Amino acid sequence: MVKDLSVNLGGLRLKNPVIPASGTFGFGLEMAEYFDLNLLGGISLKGTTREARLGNPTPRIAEAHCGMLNSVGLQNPGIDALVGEKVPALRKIYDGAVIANISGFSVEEYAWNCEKAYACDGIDIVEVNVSCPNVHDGGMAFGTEPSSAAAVTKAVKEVCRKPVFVKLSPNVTDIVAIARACEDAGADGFTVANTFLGMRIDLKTRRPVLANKVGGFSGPAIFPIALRMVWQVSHACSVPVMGCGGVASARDVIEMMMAGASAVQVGSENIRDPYACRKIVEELPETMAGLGIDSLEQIIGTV
Amino acid sequence: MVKDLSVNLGGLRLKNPVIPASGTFGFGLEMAEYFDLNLLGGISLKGTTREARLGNPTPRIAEAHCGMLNSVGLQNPGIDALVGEKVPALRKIYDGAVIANISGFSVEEYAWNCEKAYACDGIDIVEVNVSCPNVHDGGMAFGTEPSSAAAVTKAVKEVCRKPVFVKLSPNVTDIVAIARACEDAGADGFTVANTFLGMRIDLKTRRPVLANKVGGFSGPAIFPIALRMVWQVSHACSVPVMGCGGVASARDVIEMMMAGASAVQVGSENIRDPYACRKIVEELPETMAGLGIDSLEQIIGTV
Amino acid sequence: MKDDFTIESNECVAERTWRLVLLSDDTHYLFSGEFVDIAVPGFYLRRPISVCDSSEGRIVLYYKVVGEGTKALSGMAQGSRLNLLTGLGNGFDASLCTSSALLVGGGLGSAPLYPLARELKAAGKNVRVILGFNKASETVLEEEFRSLCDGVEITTMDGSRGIKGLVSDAPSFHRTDYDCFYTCGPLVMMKAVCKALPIPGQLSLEERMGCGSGFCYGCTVQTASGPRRVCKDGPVFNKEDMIW
Amino acid sequence: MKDDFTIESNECVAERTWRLVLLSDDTHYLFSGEFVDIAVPGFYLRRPISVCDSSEGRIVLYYKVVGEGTKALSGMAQGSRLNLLTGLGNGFDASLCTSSALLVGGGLGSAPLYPLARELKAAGKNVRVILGFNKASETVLEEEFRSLCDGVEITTMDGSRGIKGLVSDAPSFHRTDYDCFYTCGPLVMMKAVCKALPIPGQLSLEERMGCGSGFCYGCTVQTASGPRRVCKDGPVFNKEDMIW
Ligand SMILES: Cc1cc2nc3c(=O)[nH]c(=O)nc-3n(C[C@H](O)[C@H](O)[C@H](O)COP(=O)(O)OP(=O)(O)OC[C@H]3O[C@@H](n4cnc5c(N)ncnc54)[C@H](O)[C@@H]3O)c2cc1C
Ligand SMILES: Cc1cc2nc3c(=O)[nH]c(=O)nc-3n(C[C@H](O)[C@H](O)[C@H](O)COP(=O)(O)OP(=O)(O)OC[C@H]3O[C@@H](n4cnc5c(N)ncnc54)[C@H](O)[C@@H]3O)c2cc1C
Ligand SMILES: Cc1cc2nc3c(=O)[nH]c(=O)nc-3n(C[C@H](O)[C@H](O)[C@H](O)COP(=O)(O)O)c2cc1C
Ligand SMILES: Cc1cc2nc3c(=O)[nH]c(=O)nc-3n(C[C@H](O)[C@H](O)[C@H](O)COP(=O)(O)O)c2cc1C
Ligand code: FES
Ligand code: FES
Repeated sequence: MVKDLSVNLGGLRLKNPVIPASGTFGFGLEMAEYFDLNLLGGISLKGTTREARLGNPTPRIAEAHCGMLNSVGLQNPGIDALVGEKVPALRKIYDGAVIANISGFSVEEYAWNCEKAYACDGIDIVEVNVSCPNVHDGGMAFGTEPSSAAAVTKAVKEVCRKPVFVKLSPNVTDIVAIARACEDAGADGFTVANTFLGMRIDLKTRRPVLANKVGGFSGPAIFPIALRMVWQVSHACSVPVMGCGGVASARDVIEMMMAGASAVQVGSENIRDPYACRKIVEELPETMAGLGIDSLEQIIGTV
Repeated sequence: MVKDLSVNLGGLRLKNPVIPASGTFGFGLEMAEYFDLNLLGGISLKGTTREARLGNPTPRIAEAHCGMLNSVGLQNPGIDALVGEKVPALRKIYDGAVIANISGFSVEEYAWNCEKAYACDGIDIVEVNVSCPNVHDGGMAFGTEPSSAAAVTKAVKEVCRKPVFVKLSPNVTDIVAIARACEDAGADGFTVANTFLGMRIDLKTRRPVLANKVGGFSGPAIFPIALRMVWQVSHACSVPVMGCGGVASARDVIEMMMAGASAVQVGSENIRDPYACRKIVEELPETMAGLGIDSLEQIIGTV
Repeated sequence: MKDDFTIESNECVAERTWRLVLLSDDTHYLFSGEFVDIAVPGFYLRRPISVCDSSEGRIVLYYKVVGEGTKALSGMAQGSRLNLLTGLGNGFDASLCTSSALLVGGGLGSAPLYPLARELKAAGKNVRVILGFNKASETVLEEEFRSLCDGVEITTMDGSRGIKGLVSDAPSFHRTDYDCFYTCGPLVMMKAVCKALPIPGQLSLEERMGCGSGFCYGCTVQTASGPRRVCKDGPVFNKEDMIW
Repeated sequence: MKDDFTIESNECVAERTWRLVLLSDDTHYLFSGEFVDIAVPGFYLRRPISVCDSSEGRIVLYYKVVGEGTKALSGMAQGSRLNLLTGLGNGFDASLCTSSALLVGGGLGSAPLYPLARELKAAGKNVRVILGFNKASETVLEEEFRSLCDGVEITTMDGSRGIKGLVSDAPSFHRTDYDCFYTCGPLVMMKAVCKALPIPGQLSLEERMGCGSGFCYGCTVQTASGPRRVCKDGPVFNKEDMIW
């Protein structure tokens, strides 16, 4: 039997739920040499701020068991380059959902960037990153309090009529309280979740591996925590959730969807293997068959 | 050169910093058949409540990449059996530091149990678990707010003159705020940290693997997050910290100590390998030699 | 006891069923109903598998490929190394039987009954065996039991081999000359067996395990005599211990 | 390109230094200064290693055991499989040289200079090489370079082989007939070389990497012409690009 991989995400129909996560797939363009991007349900682009940013000093990458740390620190060419160059170029080769990932250092900056993203034809969904652990004076701070996360959401919703997904931080006591505040402020959905704040030390130099000392921890290691959060948020809120955190296989995609995810983002696994998303999309039908699943949409939130 | 493995923990001299973590080494007695317990710096005993508890329904164990989930739910014979039977029996075969791990469902219960532990000769340190994610009506709730964690600490300190280490929850936005509140309330040290709240789903049955749905996630997967928290808490507070989370090798012990831990607890790794702590203690001298370390005490908090 | 073993052979002997023979330099004394805990490379927890046969330095296991860990195990080649904890659990108590026993296995639950049958026969007991499978292609150990016991009946759910139906549909299930029974297999089957037979009996439980060695309290089952660890107090329990 | 390779040989050729020969069914065109990214089983991130030699379906790598990943790699036996990303990075530009080049390698930084030397010699250029090591026991590739180049000098920090001292203590470092230089090795060495030599030159950088393929922006280095990815825009950069 032909398997139905398509899902509805905030009113958009995606051909499948597999979406490379922001920051782990560049602006899509870098990946076109690896495979035909059109097999992806969507692409979340690299996090973008108003001004171009050089990012943090190196080393920016550290390794861990079943995961990695990064302190890239939102290196990006700025919102004007995103809407003026990157998205139009990607649109020439890609017809799926394009998700702009927006950061900021003030509520005004978030709104400014999202307004630009709203005005850009090629962008389907705006993902508001209130959870980047790698920028000292902004980013995660907004995502760790219901009030500030809601303030960002509200400001963004006032200027952006495209679906707004708030990307939540997992480094919180009560992710549901933050999600509820954002939903009340108009969020159309959530990405659950961003990276965990982590650290590694180089035993030889006796210094942190990362120049920035701490960084965002991601990869299969965080999967059970991300899954629990997807389950909590999707059951507490009525807007759709994109599951994100440690997904590395078709089975992981299905587990995230059973927990409540309408679509699933794949992050670090791309970094281990640029072909990871293609592999996952290709494995899905057989994995579904083995589990007696005909349509992915039917399993969303069944647990 | 002979390596000095000994450390000072809250006024006690331990022969080495390696301590099996609570709940992963029974009451010590179960492990005596595996190796001579006297090679351990200390032993943290299974978490104990006032009344005996049967624990949660099974399945209580789930697997993950580089880690495991448990929802044992504090199955234990109660505080009277701990001080009356378990500790005296352990003392017959063990001369290192004995750490009683105490839980409760009210501030009064914590105080009650700790008073009993204080009165028990064989116990050296009381570890107050305000962070168990597996009991619905207590446990972790106390550890997720500075005020309630401090209230437990204060009540315990009033009745217990032995060193009191508060075992913190990692499932919080700001672990430093909670640690500071406990330090102000008199905590003599911290164990950083307990398990992360996580979840797994059985794809075949389409139900959570754990009967309790969610459980505590532990193992090497959480090491970088635990390490970051050890680093934060030990630098923010002036009392000693026992590092705990994902430690599985002598190298991990050293990394935790460089981050600020005065001693290091080994949890899940015992479950994979009952001989894990012995292996780690035995590996330490050679690992120190390779890194040019003569005394473990000298590396504490050097990063 | 913890030890490294070398894979002597690892082959598919029935549908989704593998027979694994392991060798070690040390002798591991293993009793019927005991299990080993296998560290499958790449997986965090060990996999508990019952011992089906053992002699000095050599053990034989049967396992079903049900998930990722057993799938990976089935792909391991001869000569590969595996780390095992051995000698885990309390096995069946052969002394329960005075003269005649019924052994009821469901699927690979048949495996731990095989060394028990040997023990009982060595003690001069009369041993009848019923092995239930889903279908003919999943049948294992039939010959081994036949060469040893006083009667072996096979049942399959689809009738593709032996008697069609449940183990309780086998004629010898209804004989009255047993003084005790031993059973291992799916819980529903063991429950039915325990309820149907009015004689003393033992059954072997399965539970998701952490340590497999009695100190993590992950595998606790509530019994008539209080909480018990399947790995250490079991896996074999008396029928009377069960709260169904 | 991603491909599975088989280990043809993996042997210790100098102190803590291994030579790894890999085979694949597919042809990988590899240029001097390019690198591969090796998935070492059990480790999350790949290990970037420069290509020292390659021909159809066969590549030769030299690596130093410095940490856990390379230690595990050094324990892998002939016949084992390794997954590699190949063809990564922009190699050295041989066309920079009009007639005579100096190649300065430090430690295993010598490895990527070897295919460059071949390219330059094939193009009829005069090639002199200085290889610096800590001590005699770490020396590698000396014979390979000697059989190819117009002059090879070895320096060691402790004088246990060749000239005692830094690469800049080698006599040929002070010749003035080169029109360009190429260098790979420790950053301090490359900095000294770039500062000392007034001619155009290229150097190869190292940085902790995520993807190794240009899309994670983990390896960014700030250059005179803005932020550049070591893995994709490098690892070879022009001397003028560096902000020391
Ligand atoms: C005492 C005992 C003896 C056993 N003897 C045998 C035997 O002889 N032959 C055989 O084929 N199987 C036996 N089993 C069941 C066997 O342990 C599981 O089939 C196996 O662990 C599944 O692993 P997996 O990685 O393929 O499954 P996965 O579902 O991928 O495993 C995930 C986790 O769940 C655990 N798990 C899954 N199913 C079971 C189960 N039924 N029982 C306990 N843990 C489970 C795994 O060990 C692992 O920790 C026995 C179980 C126990 C408790
Ligand atoms: C473009 C490039 C080419 C290289 N070519 C060679 C070569 O030909 N031969 C050789 O011996 N080494 C080479 N290196 C260095 C080599 O990648 C590291 O020595 C190796 O990754 C160390 O791995 P480990 O697991 O032993 O160390 P660990 O310290 O255990 O590794 C932990 C993490 O840090 C990374 N890391 C550690 N040291 C380095 C380093 N110096 N550069 C980049 N990442 C590092 C590892 O890849 C891993 O992700 C090259 C590096 C780069 C960037
Ligand atoms: C190198 C790197 C860069 C990232 N950059 C961003 C970013 O710009 N914006 C963002 O919202 N998340 C960013 N993330 C987080 C990922 O999108 C994702 O939420 C996280 O890695 C967890 O998923 P994973 O475990 O599948 O990697 C980044 C992650 C990595 C590893
Ligand atoms: C099976 C199991 C039972 C546990 N029981 C307790 C407990 O009773 N009290 C407690 O404070 N922590 C308990 N813990 C948490 C551990 O002590 C430790 O904090 C945690 O597992 C993280 O360390 P690890 O990654 O080394 O396992 C338990 C952990 C496991 C795996
Ligand atoms: S599995 Fe640990 S006590 Fe049974
Ligand atoms: S390592 Fe990812 S961009 Fe260079």
